[in-house]
Amino acid sequence: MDTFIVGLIAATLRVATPLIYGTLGELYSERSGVLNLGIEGTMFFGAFVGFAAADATGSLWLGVLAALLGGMLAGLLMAFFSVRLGVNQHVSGLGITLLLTAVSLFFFRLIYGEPRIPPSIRSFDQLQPFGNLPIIGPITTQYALTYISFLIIPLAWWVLYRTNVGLNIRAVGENPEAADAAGVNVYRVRSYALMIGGGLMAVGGAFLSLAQLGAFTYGIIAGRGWVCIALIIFANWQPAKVLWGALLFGGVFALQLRLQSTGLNLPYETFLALPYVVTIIALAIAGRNATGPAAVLKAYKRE
Amino acid sequence: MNAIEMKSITKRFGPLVANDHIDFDLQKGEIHALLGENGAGKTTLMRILYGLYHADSGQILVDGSPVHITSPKDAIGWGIGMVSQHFTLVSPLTVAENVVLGYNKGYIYRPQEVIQNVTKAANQFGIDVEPSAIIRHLSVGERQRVEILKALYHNAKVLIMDEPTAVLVPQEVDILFQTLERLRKDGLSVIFISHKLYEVMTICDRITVLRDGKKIGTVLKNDTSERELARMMVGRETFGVYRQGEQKAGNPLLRIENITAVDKKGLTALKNVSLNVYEGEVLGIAGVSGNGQSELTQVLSGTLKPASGKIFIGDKEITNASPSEITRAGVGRIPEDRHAGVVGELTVAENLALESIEKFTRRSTLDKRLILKNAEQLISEYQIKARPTDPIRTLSGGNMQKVILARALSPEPRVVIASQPTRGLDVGATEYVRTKLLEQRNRGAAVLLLSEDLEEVMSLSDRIAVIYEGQIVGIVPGTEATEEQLGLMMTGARQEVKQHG
Amino acid sequence: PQQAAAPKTETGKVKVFGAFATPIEEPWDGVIHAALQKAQEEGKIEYEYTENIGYSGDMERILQETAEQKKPNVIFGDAFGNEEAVRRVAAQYPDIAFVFGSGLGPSEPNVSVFDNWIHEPAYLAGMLAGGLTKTNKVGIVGGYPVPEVNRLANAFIAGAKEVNPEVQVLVTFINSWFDPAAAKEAALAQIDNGADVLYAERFGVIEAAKEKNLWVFGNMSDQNELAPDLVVTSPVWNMTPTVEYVIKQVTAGSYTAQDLKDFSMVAKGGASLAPFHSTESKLPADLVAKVKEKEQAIKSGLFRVDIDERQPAAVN
Amino acid sequence: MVKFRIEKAPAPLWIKPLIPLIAIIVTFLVTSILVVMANANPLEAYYYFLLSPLSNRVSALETLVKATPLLLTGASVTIAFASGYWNIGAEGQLYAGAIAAAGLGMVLGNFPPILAIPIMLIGGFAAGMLWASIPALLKVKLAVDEVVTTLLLNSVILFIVSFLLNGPWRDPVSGWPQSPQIVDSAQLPRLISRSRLHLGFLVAIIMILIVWFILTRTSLGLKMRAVGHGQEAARFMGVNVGQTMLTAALISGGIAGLAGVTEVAGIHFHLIDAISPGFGYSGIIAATLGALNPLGVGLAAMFIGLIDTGAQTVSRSLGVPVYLGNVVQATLLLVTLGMFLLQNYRIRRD
Ligand SMILES: Nc1ncnc2c1ncn2[C@@H]1O[C@H](COP(=O)(O)OP(=O)(O)OP(=O)(O)O)[C@@H](O)[C@H]1O
Ligand SMILES: Nc1ncnc2c1ncn2[C@@H]1O[C@H](COP(=O)(O)OP(=O)(O)OP(=O)(O)O)[C@@H](O)[C@H]1O
Ligand SMILES: [Mg+2]
Ligand SMILES: [Mg+2]
Repeated sequence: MDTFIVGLIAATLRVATPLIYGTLGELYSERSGVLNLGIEGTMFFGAFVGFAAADATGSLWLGVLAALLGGMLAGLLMAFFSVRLGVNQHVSGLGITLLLTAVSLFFFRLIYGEPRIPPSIRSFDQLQPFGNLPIIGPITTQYALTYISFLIIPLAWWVLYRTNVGLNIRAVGENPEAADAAGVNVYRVRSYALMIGGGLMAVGGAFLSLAQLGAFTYGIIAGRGWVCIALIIFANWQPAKVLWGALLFGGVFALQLRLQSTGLNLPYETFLALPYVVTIIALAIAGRNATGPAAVLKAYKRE
Repeated sequence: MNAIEMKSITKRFGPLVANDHIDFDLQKGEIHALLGENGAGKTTLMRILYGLYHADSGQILVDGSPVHITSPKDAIGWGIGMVSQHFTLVSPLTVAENVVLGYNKGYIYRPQEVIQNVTKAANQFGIDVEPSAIIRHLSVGERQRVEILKALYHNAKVLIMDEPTAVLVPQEVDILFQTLERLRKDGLSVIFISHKLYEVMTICDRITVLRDGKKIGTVLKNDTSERELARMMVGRETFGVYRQGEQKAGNPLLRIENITAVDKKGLTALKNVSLNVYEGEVLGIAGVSGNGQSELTQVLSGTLKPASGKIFIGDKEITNASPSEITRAGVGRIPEDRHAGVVGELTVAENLALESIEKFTRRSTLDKRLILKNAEQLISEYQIKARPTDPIRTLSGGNMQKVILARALSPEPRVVIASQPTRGLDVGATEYVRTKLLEQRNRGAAVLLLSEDLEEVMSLSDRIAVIYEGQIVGIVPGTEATEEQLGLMMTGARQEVKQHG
Repeated sequence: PQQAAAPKTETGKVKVFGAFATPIEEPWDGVIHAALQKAQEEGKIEYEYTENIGYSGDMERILQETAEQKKPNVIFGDAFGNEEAVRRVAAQYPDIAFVFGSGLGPSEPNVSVFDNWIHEPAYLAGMLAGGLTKTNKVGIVGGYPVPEVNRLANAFIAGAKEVNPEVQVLVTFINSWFDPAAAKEAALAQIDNGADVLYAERFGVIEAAKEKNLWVFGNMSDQNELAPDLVVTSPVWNMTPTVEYVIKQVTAGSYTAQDLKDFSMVAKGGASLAPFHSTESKLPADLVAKVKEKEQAIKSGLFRVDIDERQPAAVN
Repeated sequence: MVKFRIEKAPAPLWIKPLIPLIAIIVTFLVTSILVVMANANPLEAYYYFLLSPLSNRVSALETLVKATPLLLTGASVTIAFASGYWNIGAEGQLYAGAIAAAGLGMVLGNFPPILAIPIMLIGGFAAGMLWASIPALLKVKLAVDEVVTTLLLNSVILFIVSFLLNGPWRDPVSGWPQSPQIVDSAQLPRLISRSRLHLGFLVAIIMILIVWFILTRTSLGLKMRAVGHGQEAARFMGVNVGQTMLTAALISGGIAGLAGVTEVAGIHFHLIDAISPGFGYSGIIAATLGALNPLGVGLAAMFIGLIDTGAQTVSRSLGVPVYLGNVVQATLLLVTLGMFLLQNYRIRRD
């Protein structure tokens, strides 16, 4: 295999990593019945909190932990509005994206002033489990967080299908009235799901600031949260399929950059638009079968 | 000792007092009926007991000791289970998952183990369900059994059943009653809500009657009669409504020719259905729910396209016509689910106007005055308790049904399609609706009546067709039909097809 | 026609206002802001600014409000994406000097323009890159192929070719002004394609070089601290000469609309190559000498770097 | 322990008119913490936020300028949401309108303004409709969820804009990714001299009134509301649900497209990729804050315009990070929404 393919595969895995976290996070939110459009802001918040904490403590893993907690807090906030108060989910999600983005930037300014070059820290090193072996070596040279993201996919499946919390999440996402009547606390389960989801999203953001870049800047998420919203449909709300969606998007993204650098000049916009268009086409083909959890977008309120 | 005691329960919704200092007690091992007209407060009282509502004041005692029930979880903890009018099952999950939901111990969920446990419980309680089946694929009766099993699995000592028979056919009702009898022997106490007095008289030991949120009294079955119960419920004597006089031979106004239709899941729901409904007759369609009645109404209402076949109103073909074309052709429709026949957020006046909106539109602008005038007129004509500007969702079931009747019948349609017109209505409202339907017949309209209530079909229909698995298995004259014969046909025993008239 | 009046503030200092479309973390506006801050610290001006004005119509309002309420002597800012707004407001306030970064020319009576003209140090960086590459492949990752970026890239390419005619220069545009993760991926793609020296027109590229331990060039400001052992140097833009010149003119009452391009070039100290810091010892001495010589030639006007604003090919 | 619970019952009547006021006060209390952290005086900050934009003619009119696209996207979202069509795509439809305006604006040089401007408006409306028709048809014909398709198409059209601006439409004068300036005759005239208030504002007000009229006074509007509140019932009553929803979606797209026209032809005179800082999303906010009542939506749009205008003044005057404006806006949105819901509830002690 030549270096082009090897490099492409390695890059695909890297680009896919934040998307896997983000999409799994959104999956938990939606499976519990909440469309969380706060994802873009939550990822941004995670990138910031992770960076600031790592910078302050000198420990990257504390940074990841801080992002996780920050994301759970963001999920809790979403839960307060969309679940507790039952505010329209689009609006509360967009509001939370707006709020978290602004809050992150506000505190970034307070802490770091107006730096000429973005503040940076020494980022995570990549793991090299296979050293410099040909092909397999460069492909497996990845950040620990990338490895973890791949492990989280089966874990996410397991939690959803093999734990009682997961059973409750699936139930409240489909029929909250029924779950409530069965003695499941809908508000609490949804809040948990949103917190798990928020935590995952934020770690996805922290991957960018702590591993990929070792720095925090204002454009760091650049719409990746919205991509996750697309991927979740592509994945048909199944954890395993999240992987394929994220790899497809990551692959297309990495490919267009790589083709550019070989001098093959294609209109890059076509490439970048591809995952969105593919998702829409997939939706059109799947049609009514591709409907998500039945209770998504419906606030639950016990009369 | 009393399994449950509710003392002086009061619940207000805004200005409305839904439960007014109600005392209620349930003895161990009894089946206790809760009776009352629509809106009397039965469901409200039970939702309080099950923790879905909070009483404004009053006390609940379980086994003699006062308890606080603030959520279904608490109620389940006190051994109370509830099977509501509208099922509360998660349809993409399995039976077993639904049964254990909210009650599975520990953190880990082991599907195989859960299925085993539920199978064991189903056998123990003698309830016939398949634990690994997905709810979505079950019939109404099966779903209700899942609900019961769920309550029992949660160690219910008290089972609340809110209008459980409203959705069942006679055979299923029998099975339900047998199950309840057996469970009662094992010590279960049951609160049974129904509008059907004969059911109450069949299965219950004691009966509590509510009216307008107040308790009228509790009586022993053996000391009372259907007539007395009816009087307690509505405060006056009631009489059944029966068709009078024989059907005049007339022209077929509704002709259904070889209709075949496919339902939402892609299964064939109607197979070569052919029917004629004549001027001045009521043709009743009896059948176990889910045998194609819904699809037949939908096809006739224009909300489902048939795969083949033809439909005529008089000489006009309306196969594949839209709902508005069908109403314009002279069809009045009463939908099986009244909530699906009105838009809750819109006002009474708007709901009355929408179906024939052209009449109320001048150069695509609404004639608001005409819409209001129309509503006021129908409200007084049909004795609807509502104002034209009330959102229709605030109306009681009976009043909502009257609005639908007014809308369907006021244009004096040639054909009336009435589907479950009295489902869930109380005695008074039921009487009113049936009278109105017979008025249509007597005026010369062709009335197609679909009902799962055999008593209703038998007392109103000139002819009775029985539908089974999407096919008409027989038609019998109303004067000759017996409950046994119809019941047999409804379970598939085939009859010679006789066309009368 | 000379319009702008001499400053009349209480302190006698020139009153300057900064109006920036982006947050000032953005390197381009950051350079202007830094120079103005420096002037303020040195006591030469009074300075206030607004950032993140965006491109959706706020620039005009803010300039107008500022002109009405603050009555500054000079307004600095960037007009990219807001050209008409700036010029429209400027026309209404002929007494105020409008000094804006712009790809267009000055407008009478009071709009002066400047731009970053660091193609000269970019050429020098190109020479270094051409000399340092072992694989004979170097890479540039840029934002959008706009003239400002194209001329840097083209100068860099020319510089590299001068010392190493064999060299191949890869150019990737990420088509965003700010997506560091994408920039890093683009750089990694170039590295996989053989590039062993990179020019980081955008933020994110240095991170890739750091990961692969490769020589890299910063851009716009001295970015050595991002990777002290690897950032050879950076073509640096310095707005101080422009700011000082404008202040002098305004103070003297002789301000006119003009193209301030020269003040952003090497000869007047507006552009330079950042110090090598700790990397110098690791660079081939003859290469460094050659570059220093060329730098002198540029300063003294003996060598002119071509300004080529056409979009460079992906492989040169 | 004393436990509180929320119960459905209308809050006392006097609360209603106070809700916006309480929301503003709560927001300011919450965000004051941030202001204090940034070493500024909260009272001063809120003076700049709310009052300074209204303190002089220029900035008061600027508030209306800022409100113009929000009025349009708010109206757009309102008609869609009222019909049960969750159009999250006003942002993309705005760009479709902007593309049309930029394209037409390059070629309308021979037409007098009296023709050129209507052509621009119609063209932008049509382009918005066209872009909105993709998810709308998918919804109506194939039952594809519109929330996601409209959201995704917002990203797709940005790629189209980027393609145009980096390719065929790149401004030959500056070389920057922006379209050439539109001709003078296609530019929207100013309504008031020495201000930027342009014809687009009138268009926006008219669209708000039209949406109000459609929804409350026409049979189409009644059908839309019926579909919005109960599709099945509406279908039963003879409403053509697909057609009604499609109509709503297309009108919604068209109005959002007009917002693109007003920004290109009234403010920028170029197409740039940053022409909207999220007007489409703010439109959702305005529509929701206005409770889908067009007149309320109008007020909400103006209020958002006010805060937007004030935000920069705060940061400039007090040296608070400029992002405070966004924090306040987002907080206000969330608090107000919470308040709106709370007005249907009472808090009781158990
Ligand atoms: N959530 C609610 N909000 C307002 N009013 C309610 C609510 N629930 C019930 N009501 C009112 O309380 C009264 C009692 O209703 P309830 O549902 O208990 O009657 P019911 O006896 O069960 O009637 P039905 O026989 O129709 O089922 C009715 O007038 C009803 O309108
Ligand atoms: N949000 C509400 N506001 C006011 N009243 C309500 C509300 N929700 C329900 N109700 C009342 O609840 C009653 C409906 O209860 P229920 O569901 O038992 O009706 P029903 O007529 O028995 O219908 P069905 O049995 O067919 O479902 C109505 O009388 C209505 O007044
Ligand atoms: Mg009831
Ligand atoms: Mg009922």
